[in-house]
Amino acid sequence: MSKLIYMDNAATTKVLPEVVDTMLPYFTEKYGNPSAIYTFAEQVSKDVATARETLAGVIGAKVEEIYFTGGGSESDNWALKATVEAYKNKGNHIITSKIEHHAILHTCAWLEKQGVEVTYLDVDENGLVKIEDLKKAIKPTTILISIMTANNEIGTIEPIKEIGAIAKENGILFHTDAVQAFGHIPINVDEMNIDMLSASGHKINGPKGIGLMYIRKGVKIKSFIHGGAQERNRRAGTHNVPGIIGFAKAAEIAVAKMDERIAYETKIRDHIIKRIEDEIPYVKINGDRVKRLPNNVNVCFRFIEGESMLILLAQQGICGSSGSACTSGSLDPSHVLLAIGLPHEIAHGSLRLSISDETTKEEADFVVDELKKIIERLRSMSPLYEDFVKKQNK
Amino acid sequence: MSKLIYMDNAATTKVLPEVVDTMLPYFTEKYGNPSAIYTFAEQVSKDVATARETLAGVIGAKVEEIYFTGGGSESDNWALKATVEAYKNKGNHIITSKIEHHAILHTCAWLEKQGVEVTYLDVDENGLVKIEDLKKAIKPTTILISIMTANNEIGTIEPIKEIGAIAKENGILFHTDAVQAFGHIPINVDEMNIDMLSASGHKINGPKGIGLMYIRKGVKIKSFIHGGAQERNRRAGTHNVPGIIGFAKAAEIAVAKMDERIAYETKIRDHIIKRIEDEIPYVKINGDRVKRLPNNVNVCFRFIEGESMLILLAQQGICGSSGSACTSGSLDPSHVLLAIGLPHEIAHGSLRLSISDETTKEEADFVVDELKKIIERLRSMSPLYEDFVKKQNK
Amino acid sequence: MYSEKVMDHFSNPRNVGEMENPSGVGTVGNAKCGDIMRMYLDIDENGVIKEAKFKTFGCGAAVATSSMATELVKGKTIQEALEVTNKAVMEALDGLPPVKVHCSLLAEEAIHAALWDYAQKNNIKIEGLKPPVNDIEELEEEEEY
Amino acid sequence: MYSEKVMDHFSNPRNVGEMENPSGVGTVGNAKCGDIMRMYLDIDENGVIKEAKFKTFGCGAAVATSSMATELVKGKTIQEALEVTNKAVMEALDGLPPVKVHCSLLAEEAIHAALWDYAQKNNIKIEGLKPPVNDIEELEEEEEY
Ligand SMILES: Cc1ncc(COP(=O)(O)O)c(C=O)c1O
Ligand SMILES: Cc1ncc(COP(=O)(O)O)c(C=O)c1O
Repeated sequence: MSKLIYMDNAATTKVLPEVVDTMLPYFTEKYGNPSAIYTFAEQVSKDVATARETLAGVIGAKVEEIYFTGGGSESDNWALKATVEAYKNKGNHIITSKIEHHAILHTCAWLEKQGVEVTYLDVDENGLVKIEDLKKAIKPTTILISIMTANNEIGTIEPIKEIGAIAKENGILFHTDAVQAFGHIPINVDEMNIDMLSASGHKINGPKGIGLMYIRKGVKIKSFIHGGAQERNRRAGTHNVPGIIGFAKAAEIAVAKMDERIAYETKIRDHIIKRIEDEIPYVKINGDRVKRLPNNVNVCFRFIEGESMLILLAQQGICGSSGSACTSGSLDPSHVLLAIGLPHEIAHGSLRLSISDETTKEEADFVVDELKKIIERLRSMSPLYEDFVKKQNK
Repeated sequence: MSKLIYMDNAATTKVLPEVVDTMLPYFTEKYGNPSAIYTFAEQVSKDVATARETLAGVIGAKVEEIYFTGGGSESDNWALKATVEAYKNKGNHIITSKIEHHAILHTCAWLEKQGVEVTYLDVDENGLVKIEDLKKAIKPTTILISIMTANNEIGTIEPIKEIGAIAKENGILFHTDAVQAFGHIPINVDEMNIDMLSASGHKINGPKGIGLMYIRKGVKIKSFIHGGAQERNRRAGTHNVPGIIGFAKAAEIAVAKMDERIAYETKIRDHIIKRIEDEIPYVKINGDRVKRLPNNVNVCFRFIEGESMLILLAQQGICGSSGSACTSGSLDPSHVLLAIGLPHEIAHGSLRLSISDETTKEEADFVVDELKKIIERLRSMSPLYEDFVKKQNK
Repeated sequence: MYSEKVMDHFSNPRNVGEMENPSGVGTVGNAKCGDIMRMYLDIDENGVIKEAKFKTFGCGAAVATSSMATELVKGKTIQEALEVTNKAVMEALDGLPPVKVHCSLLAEEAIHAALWDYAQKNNIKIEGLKPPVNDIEELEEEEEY
Repeated sequence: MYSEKVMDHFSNPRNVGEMENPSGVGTVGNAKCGDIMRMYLDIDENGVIKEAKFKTFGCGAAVATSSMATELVKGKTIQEALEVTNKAVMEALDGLPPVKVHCSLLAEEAIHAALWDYAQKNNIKIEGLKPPVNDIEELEEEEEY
């Protein structure tokens, strides 16, 4: 393996050296518990407050509307479970989509077992929630709409402003899983009428194990993790101070260079997509071409299976991911690819390349070059391709 | 403020420099998601496996019985809520004690609202659960006993081996909140018949925001945080790799020097206790004198209130904590001090000094010297002391 | 957590002490809740507060508000002293954390209680002054620790 | 995740390819589940497998087990080949991750399917061989992407 070409930034990202530097003092020097009253901890408490301010700023929220959690999954679980608990007198119906992250979908499945009614909206072939479907799904008992800001597999950016407006019109809370979008694309909770929002540190070159939930003032919310009085009694547990500080630093950097990064990543992304489409036959680009995360490439190569492709890519130092069942140990391929209408056998051959602003054009080209060889090689050993070619030649 | 004398290690601890060093590569180099299949992440996955092994070893558990969480509070919430869910066909009665951490008590309060029956056992004046009371509390519907290994305020070590034996005899699951004990005193889940155990990284000179739950093989357990397939489908969320690695390193060090540290801390602890008792009148040492965490001093000074004492200590660079209501913003002082039978006014004057193996005898002496002056000063301005002295002189 | 003013009045409290023969003394608060304030006032024949002393069992805010309250009432007439509200005390201290606001109420009550005592002793009625809610409980005779 | 042996057989799969006139050919698996294995056998008049070829659509384990299975049956008699179980294939590969065990079953099935085809063509009965469950579905004629 030569150089490492990391194109799995939607899974997790490298922590920026400046972020690590900012975190370091909080391990060995400023290690005090911010809840303590002695001077030694007071500075830590102030630094946590500043971090909260920075993070609130990313989405136009107020400081006191930001709650720290242990990650995106916890935020998602909290948002759904606590809303159901807090609003049970109003109703017990939730609307979400078929392409949400498992942190939402599996929580919904659990809630269904507790008697909650969940509507899973279909999406169109690009992965977009259909506004008309959403409107039709609303009932008098609907308490929450939870639609992700951007999809983690195919990169499609949902019309959350429209969804927020509909939620508001109908007096329904709107939660959005912004784990893939926070710090990557502009979000404003007021303009978009977002009542709750989940984000995670490690998707924006910040640390793992820290996340946040935005909860609009006035939204009734129960605790999910009960215990100490941290986070204004809403989320117990000693503050993960280095995590919080690192998350805020990463967000600060992400916001400062957002425009520049979007422009750059979009260019590289589209270059990869164009070359794949031009140079490799029998492929399908997944996700919306325009309403798309700047760092996301998702493509299905027919007649081959994703895991084999990933291993061969890895042998060239290239890190990508696949919605293939074989990478997850289940039998069905990605629920997202099935939801946009792909047949199983095609969904199995998917590849997600999620780039960063450190991805160079040379790397992009190298990846496509290797990919061409790999696809050819795998097709040459694929019985599906054999059959396909025979059929063509008939 | 001269030197910092940190005696609040029960709240949180300094991360050891060796621990930070071990974590560092996982931020910027080995940042891959351990669930990924490429070689780059495979090493990370192996390192996480090794860390799990180390942590399992601390309590004599099997590797596959350790589940990573975001901290002690999450583990406690998970243990209680998921057991109730998994065993609802068996019963809905839980037994715990009045001196548990809020992560247990507030979770129990929440469960009570969901219809779960909870028995809160009294403790004796030293904070020990009474085995006879426990036996009497058991019903056919009892599904779980949750008693902490050691109390975070008064340091009392509970008879968990006896409790485990009783739980086993009666076919009831036994969970113990070992957040204060893990890595500090010997624990063996088999010898002590522990079925579930909570621990947290930042109490043993490891990082904040990482915890674990031990779940004995065969125990039915539901997820608490639903989502991805991490932790064998039981705890979703991208692994906090640096946290895991740091937690394991801290545990490794803690275990290696456990005997030595217990001996040293016990000596310093008892020196502080003796000097306070010998040199300051109207004091009460809280917690068991023998069955006691080696790092815990807890004492009530009559006629004074804890927060004032903490601030004056802080002005001398000394970090301690108090069970006084005023430090928490509530009106009642520590539930633990009330549970061991202290009247409110005395409980308000409590001080916890939790030392470490870096605490020197000189520091201990300095703290007691300062404390003497502070207590005298606060008493001289206390109307309660004024009344008391007048009464004495009558 | 606390403003500099609060820290100053906590670290160097003004007017701590007792008084031999106070014109009025009042004790408010409750040991159970962790706050007791006792205020002594020396009031001259013109109804001017010449001296004020306090003793306080309580948190940093309780001590600081007691200290500030004694400073504020000194030199004031009884009527002026009645206007030393908890708000005035807080403002003079550059504010208090939200959870500590109740401490400033205690300071106001302590002034009122001491004035009430003065009124009782001298058998006069002070306009606008209500009897204090004396919720301090007798120190129980506990066993010695 | 995979043993070195698995990685070797995946990266340098033995016997990949088609056969012009195979004595028997069998295709097992299901594109929906992401695994299809096709095995070609060349069997001589003594019932000895002279040559084996495969094509596989599937994960690393699927490819490696196909490769190993072809290696294992080569040179074996039909009866011996029937004893090349999934366990034998796995062992020869130094094991597979638990979630991948089903791939080794596929390899066993592929051998059986090819032998079944051979038996059918030659109208013979092979002791202990059951007809393959042919669950591969016709590739639907989807629109071109
Ligand atoms: C006994 C006990 N249980 C649980 C906790 C909660 O742990 P954490 O703060 O890591 O969530 C603590 C410490 O705060 C504790 O001392
Ligand atoms: C859209 C989305 N939601 C939720 C999550 C879960 O976040 P975390 O892994 O930080 O718990 C992820 C990433 O894994 C994600 O991409």
